Amino acid sequence: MRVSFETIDNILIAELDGELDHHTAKEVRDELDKTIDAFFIKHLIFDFRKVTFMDSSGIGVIIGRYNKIHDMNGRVGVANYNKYVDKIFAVSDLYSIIEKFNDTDQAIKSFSE
Amino acid sequence: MRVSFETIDNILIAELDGELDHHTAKEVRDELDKTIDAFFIKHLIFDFRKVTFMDSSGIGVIIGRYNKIHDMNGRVGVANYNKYVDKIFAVSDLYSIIEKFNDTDQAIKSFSE
Amino acid sequence: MTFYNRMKLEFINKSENESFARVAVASFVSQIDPTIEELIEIKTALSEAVTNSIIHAYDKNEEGIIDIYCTINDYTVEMIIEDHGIGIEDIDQAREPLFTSKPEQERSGMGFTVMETFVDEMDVQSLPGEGTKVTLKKTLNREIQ
Amino acid sequence: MTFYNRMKLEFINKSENESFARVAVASFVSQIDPTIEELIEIKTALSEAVTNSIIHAYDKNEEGIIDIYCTINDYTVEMIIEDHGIGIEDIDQAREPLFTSKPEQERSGMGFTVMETFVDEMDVQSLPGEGTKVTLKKTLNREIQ
Ligand SMILES: Nc1ncnc2c1ncn2[C@@H]1O[C@H](COP(=O)(O)OP(=O)(O)O)[C@@H](O)[C@H]1O
Ligand SMILES: Nc1ncnc2c1ncn2[C@@H]1O[C@H](COP(=O)(O)OP(=O)(O)O)[C@@H](O)[C@H]1O
Repeated sequence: MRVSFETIDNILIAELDGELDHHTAKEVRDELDKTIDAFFIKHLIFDFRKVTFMDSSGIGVIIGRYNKIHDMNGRVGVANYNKYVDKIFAVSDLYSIIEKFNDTDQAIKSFSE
Repeated sequence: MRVSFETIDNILIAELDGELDHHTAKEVRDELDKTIDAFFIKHLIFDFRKVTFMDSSGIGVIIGRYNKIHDMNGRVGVANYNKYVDKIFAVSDLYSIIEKFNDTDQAIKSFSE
Repeated sequence: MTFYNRMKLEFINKSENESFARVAVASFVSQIDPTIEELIEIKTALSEAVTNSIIHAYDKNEEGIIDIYCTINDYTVEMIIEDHGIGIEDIDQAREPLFTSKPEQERSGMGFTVMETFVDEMDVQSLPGEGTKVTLKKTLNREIQ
Repeated sequence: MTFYNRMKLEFINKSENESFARVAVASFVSQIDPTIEELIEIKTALSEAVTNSIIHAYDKNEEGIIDIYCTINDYTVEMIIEDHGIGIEDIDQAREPLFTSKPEQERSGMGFTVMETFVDEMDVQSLPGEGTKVTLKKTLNREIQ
């Protein structure tokens, strides 16, 4: 799994590419934490457009980053995911802490207000 | 594996599509024999452009059809195959009885002379 | 006509094998022409069970074996994922959403819940010190095909 | 750092499993990043051995088991394809190009020759009435990667 980053003001957009499972979660986590710490960012958006597979290991990755961002009073959003990922988010009650968006533009707009 | 056919005069062009192994060989064989018997054709060209995999089961299919066509004084050609298929053709000494062509046009031209 | 096929996959507890197991089972199941939807659901549920055996069953530096038995009977797929590791003390607790014994590894505790969401039947058998056996069953919807 | 992994695949003698075996082994081997070329060569050699066990080892209506043991050691892949069928009386004769005991099924007799063409080492062990074990070994070219 590859992660590419983009920052817009104090928002970090992380585009995940490939399969997100327990094996790939470790490298994704490391990449994310390194980048969150290196830039002065407040909010985080996960872009799932290129994610071809995800199991519950992805939930751990998102909640772990949420805890970090939330400590700094930031918000975390997810965008562009398919219905299987949505199902996993929903049963995990993720939407009680993470914000859902159709696309990254919408997320950026909301986080820029 | 799917087989589609085209006839030009007395030449039958069989385009194979997919993986040619022992499992798929049976249906390919049946399709070919049915079509050879149904049309008044003399020569046969195998178009390998869409073949994604072949093992030595493919050799049996080609030689079996060669025997049929040869009995009727026809010629058999192969075209558009990759280097792995070429290697299998070469070690099987297939080129002593089957004619190789870069593409089907070349084969048609040769068989139309 | 009834289609029948079965296979068994045995591999060691390396996390690289999570994606290998998914590909192998998906390829096997594709013999009965599942929809893309059904295939993703099967792969996701399988991935949870295999990951559990890799993470929870064995000590970090211990080599452990994981078995997958996959049977196709007509349009029903049965997958048994088995390990010979530490086992589960309290299965009811383990199956609860959000329960995890490894929060420090960022496990979400959603594995069993996701399995239940994506297949028709799930059965968990486990004995402490003996190992764990998860049975997942899903019948493909023939109407859709 | 040495990479090590191993798996075993066990399945019944149905011809549908030829493509399944290729996909499973290819997915496993892709852990060490073979070139597309090396992957096709491995799949082709494997396909020949598996097909032989499906066609030659068991009676038409007999259910028989085929095992594939696959080990990755650094950049070397070893595949053992084993059946418990009729075995081979004369291995030297069987390995000769164009020799086949099933010409009526349009077998070309090129299976063993193709295996030898596509891997580095091939070993055939067989006992009549006991079964056949084919070992295929290929070391990936690290320079190219
Ligand atoms: N194969 C197993 N061996 C031992 N314990 C297991 C196994 N599978 C699950 N468990 C236990 O059940 C708990 C819940 O599992 P699960 O719902 O998949 O969540 P997670 O894997 O995220 O912890 C695990 O935290 C673990 O304690
Ligand atoms: N697993 C096996 N069990 C029994 N006989 C075998 C097996 N593999 C190969 N043989 C014998 O060796 C012969 C040559 O095999 P091969 O070169 O693969 O050609 P083919 O499969 O086209 O006949 C076969 O025709 C068969 O008699």
